[in-house]
Amino acid sequence: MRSYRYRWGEGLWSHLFHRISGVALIVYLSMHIWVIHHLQHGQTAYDELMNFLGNPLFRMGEVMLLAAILFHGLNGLRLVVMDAGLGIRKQRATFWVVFVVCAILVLVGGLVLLIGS
Amino acid sequence: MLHRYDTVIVGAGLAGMRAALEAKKGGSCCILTKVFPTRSHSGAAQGGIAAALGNAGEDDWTLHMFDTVKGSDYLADQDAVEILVREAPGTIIELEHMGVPFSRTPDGRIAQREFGGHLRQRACYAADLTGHVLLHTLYEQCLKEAVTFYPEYHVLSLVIAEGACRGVVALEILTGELHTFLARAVVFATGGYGRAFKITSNAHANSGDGLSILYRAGLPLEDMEFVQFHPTGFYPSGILVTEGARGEGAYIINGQGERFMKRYAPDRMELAPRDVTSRAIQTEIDQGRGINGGAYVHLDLRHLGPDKIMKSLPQILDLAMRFTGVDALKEPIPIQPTAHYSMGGIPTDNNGRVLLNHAGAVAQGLYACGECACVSVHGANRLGCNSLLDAVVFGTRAGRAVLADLPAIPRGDAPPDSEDAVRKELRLLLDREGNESLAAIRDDLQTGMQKNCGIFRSDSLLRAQLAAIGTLRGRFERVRLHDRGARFNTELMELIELRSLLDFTELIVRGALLRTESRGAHSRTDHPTRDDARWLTHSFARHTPEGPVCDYAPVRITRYEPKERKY
Amino acid sequence: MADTLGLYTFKIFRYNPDKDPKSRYDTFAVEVRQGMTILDCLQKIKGSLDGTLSFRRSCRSAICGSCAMNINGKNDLACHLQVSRLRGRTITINPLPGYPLIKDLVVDMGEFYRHIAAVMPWLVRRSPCPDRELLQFPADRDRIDSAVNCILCGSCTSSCPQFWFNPRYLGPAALLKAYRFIFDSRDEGRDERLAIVDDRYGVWRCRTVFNCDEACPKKLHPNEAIAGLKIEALKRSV
Amino acid sequence: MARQTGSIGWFLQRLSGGLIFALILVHFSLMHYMGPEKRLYADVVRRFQNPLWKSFDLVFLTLCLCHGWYGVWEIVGDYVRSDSLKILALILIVIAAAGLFSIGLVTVLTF
Ligand SMILES: Cc1cc2nc3c(=O)[nH]c(=O)nc-3n(C[C@H](O)[C@H](O)[C@H](O)COP(=O)(O)OP(=O)(O)OC[C@H]3O[C@@H](n4cnc5c(N)ncnc54)[C@H](O)[C@@H]3O)c2cc1C
Ligand code: HEM
Ligand code: SF4
Ligand code: F3S
Ligand code: FES
Repeated sequence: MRSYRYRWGEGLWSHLFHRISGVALIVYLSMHIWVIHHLQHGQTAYDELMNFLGNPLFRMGEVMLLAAILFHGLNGLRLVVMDAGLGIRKQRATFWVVFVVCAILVLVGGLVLLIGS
Repeated sequence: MLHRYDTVIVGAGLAGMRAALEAKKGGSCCILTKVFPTRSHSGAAQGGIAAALGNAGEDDWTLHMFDTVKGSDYLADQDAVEILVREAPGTIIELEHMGVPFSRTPDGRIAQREFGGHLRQRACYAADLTGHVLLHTLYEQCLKEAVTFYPEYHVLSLVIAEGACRGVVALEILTGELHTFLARAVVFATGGYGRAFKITSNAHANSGDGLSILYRAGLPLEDMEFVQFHPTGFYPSGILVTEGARGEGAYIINGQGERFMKRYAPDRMELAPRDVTSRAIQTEIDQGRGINGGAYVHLDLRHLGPDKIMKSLPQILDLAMRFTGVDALKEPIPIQPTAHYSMGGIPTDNNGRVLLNHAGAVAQGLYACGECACVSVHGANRLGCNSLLDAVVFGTRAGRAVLADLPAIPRGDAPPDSEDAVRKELRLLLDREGNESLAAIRDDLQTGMQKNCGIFRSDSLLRAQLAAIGTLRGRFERVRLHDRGARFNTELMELIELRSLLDFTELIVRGALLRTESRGAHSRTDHPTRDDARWLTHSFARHTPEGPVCDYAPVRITRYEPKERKY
Repeated sequence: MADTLGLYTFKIFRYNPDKDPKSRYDTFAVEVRQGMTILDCLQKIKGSLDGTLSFRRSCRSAICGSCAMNINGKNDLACHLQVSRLRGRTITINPLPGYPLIKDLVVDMGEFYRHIAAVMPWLVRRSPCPDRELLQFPADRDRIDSAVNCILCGSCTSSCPQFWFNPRYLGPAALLKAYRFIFDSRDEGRDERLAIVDDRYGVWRCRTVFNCDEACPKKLHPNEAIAGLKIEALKRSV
Repeated sequence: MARQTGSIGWFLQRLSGGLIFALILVHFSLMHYMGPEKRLYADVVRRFQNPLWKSFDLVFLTLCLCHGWYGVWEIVGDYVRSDSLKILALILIVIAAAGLFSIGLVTVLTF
């Protein structure tokens, strides 16, 4: 028997979010490839599908996709920079930078996606 | 369970592991230790290890020898001291080659700093973590040489057959099982016993087990009355501030803002030997010149500047903050003297062979080294940095003596009942019904020793303490344990450790009572001067049914005749 | 100095498989004085409330590494943590996460020690040593300073989720030890040692979670050492 | 099995991540912010006929699949301890990655 009680800190959250967003992205990418594949079925079929995917439910999905990409991407860059030996001791601070930047971009970008176009 | 080795070593501090590296060359070898090797108290040593390397100004072994002999208040055996200091430089170089990461001079050599009682810059160090890096390096060497460790095995007694030591019986802490380790050679390296005192720099594990085991087996213990108090322990915990701090230039200041050491040791000031400095501090405190009249004075580092402090004393900076709440860069640290080192212990010859009596007869197959042993290179007062050196030099020598002796020691068998007596004893301790608390007895013992057998002693105090120990022994017989299980029973460990404390504190007090003079760390207010005519002798306390008795043996003097000791 | 801080509640993980296969929490009320550490409180509980409470300790001065445990969710040394530094009146103490439990706060660190031993933690010399010390310049010594100061308390490895899921992972402490020798200017065993850490269960199992950095009570940075080792390992394979 | 160090995978994971970051910015803003017509058949097919866009999409597709599935493989390595399960996962990952790659390849190359 082992104990696993531990307080969650920035590092763990960053790791967990990165992982979940990574998996979400690969799942999305798989569906995406399959959807784009419908180009094969001709213009009407494809555009109908695209219209269908334009409904608000999928719009929400798009916002989440944006969030996943932004967090995974920015945090990924954060990891790459630290792997190169830079800013390791600031890892907690940089996590919050990524988090806040991400939140702002998702808010602004998400609103545009939902209201705009 | 029965195990067989050529050599069994008890204790995985510097001395034990260094001995193992030698003994391993001559056959199978294992180390038993009650704490994991790197948790041994050698790791707590901060300041340094002495050797006349001459990396920071002229130095040679004769100067080192003189400082040591004078520091010992002429009680050290000079032939042993000569071995210690002559082998010191080679020993340091060997340690360095093993990988010890010493601090360095700008040109890449081992850095050396000043230390109390040494008139040259002689202390090799690694910041203020010298013992730590030495201990880890020796552990790593033992891993490399595939020495077998039995960590968390608490050794309880010797196996004796036909009058010779054949091994030890140990308790596996994890399971509560007894193990017999048969060996042709047994080396004790169980460290010191600072836990006999309330205020100490020592670890909880430093309960002098080895001394008690041998004493109970009928062997004598040497010079037990000499206990060193280190001048600078944090107030109130007693945790150590290395002498290296003063080596780097720190001041000691009393409640009137005075660097009072000028009244006690005008030449050496803060860098006088420990006995002198501790007495000075205690006198200031006793005469009401502590800080705000309290039981402490100040150690001031501030004038050294932040760079030097952070570079050379990083651990002190951290510990000061954590244990006194003081930022040593900005404020002085509250300090008090703290029980630190046991000069006495298991008597050995210059090769670590245990002595059977004060006449110098040697026990076959039994060795001791490190702080638990008394060679005696420290006499009545050890100089800083000399005990790590002692542990390594005489650890090596004990290991080599084992190598030399092994061929002549037959492989014996254990008496079939080797574990029975121990098992019975443990059952008794575990099952005892009573109303006494182990912690309370220990606390009373430590408080009493601190008060009655501390820096200043007198006939009446010592007699009071002797009586108190008698009472505590009685109470010990009525201790009731909460934990009666086999698995990792630390309460049982503490009880056994308390038993050894009771054993040898009696010897300390009795030795101190008999020695009617003041010498080194032993300071009697009723006999304030040194008395060479009568007391230039080592004491050997041994067990008799009527209680301990002391025999005396002369000090071996080769180069330096005793003189008045002034700093 | 004898100022009291008042009554604190200690909520302590209890486990003794010889008596009960399940773990539980016991609470103890302790009168805390100014200056008392968590270890002092545990000793007080053991001495006067419940002698069966088991934990490791020795030096009580933050150098032996015996008393690492999980205090209010964070791994730390019981002996150097002042009660007054903690927020709240209830202090929860758990054993170090990730290691097999033995009893109460005592865990089996065998795995941890074996990982340390696995990285060849000793100076390797092939060329003969001179009669005097091997020279090492202060800058080279500084490079391994923090790695040298590791007390093997096990806090870091215990905090690493990668180790929780995979106890074969060498873990930050062992990797820090490898770093200590690989970057020691006197060492000549660099290649063999790099080969050991350049492994699926070596540096590459580290996913930069950085719990280790926060967990280290001696304020060392095993994660930085790991980052350094990854680059060295990469250089080695290209 | 050959001794697997992990250094190359680790490095490529970081390299591909960096590249994807650049590409995904272009791709996502184009598809989601430059007006709905960008996503319709006519526009998409027109872009596929441009060799520059064609290579962009091919590189993007390849990088994402490599990066993503390698990432999944690493996750498997973290949590799955049994060797047989690991091999099973590896086979599935390779099939999925290869399958998706061929579908994507066909799509991009058809026009
Ligand atoms: C805080 C402090 C700072 C110091 N600083 C310096 C310094 O700067 N310079 C210097 O020269 N000296 C210094 N000293 C003194 C020096 O550190 C010690 O004298 C020396 O390290 C003792 O080493 P050792 O190997 O004899 O014992 P230890 O390192 O104490 O090892 C004892 C070993 O015995 C084992 N053991 C004990 N009892 C049993 C048992 N019953 N069964 C099994 N195993 C047992 C323990 O587990 C341990 O492994 C300092 C001491 C202290 C307390
Ligand atoms: C936007 C730019 C991206 C960057 C900078 C990036 C960066 C990274 C990095 C550095 C890792 C390694 C993390 C680690 O070892 O701990 C990683 C893992 C991963 N990435 Fe990305 N990535 C990006 C885009 C993507 C995309 C588009 C996908 C999906 C197709 C994806 C899927 C994954 C997965 C599944 C993992 C494994 C998760 C893990 O190990 O925790 N990534 N990424
Ligand atoms: S790196 Fe820190 S946490 Fe890890 S074992 Fe060493 S001292 Fe403990
Ligand atoms: S917590 Fe673990 S994953 Fe790496 S950075 Fe530290 S070793
Ligand atoms: S008791 Fe030694 S580190 Fe806490």
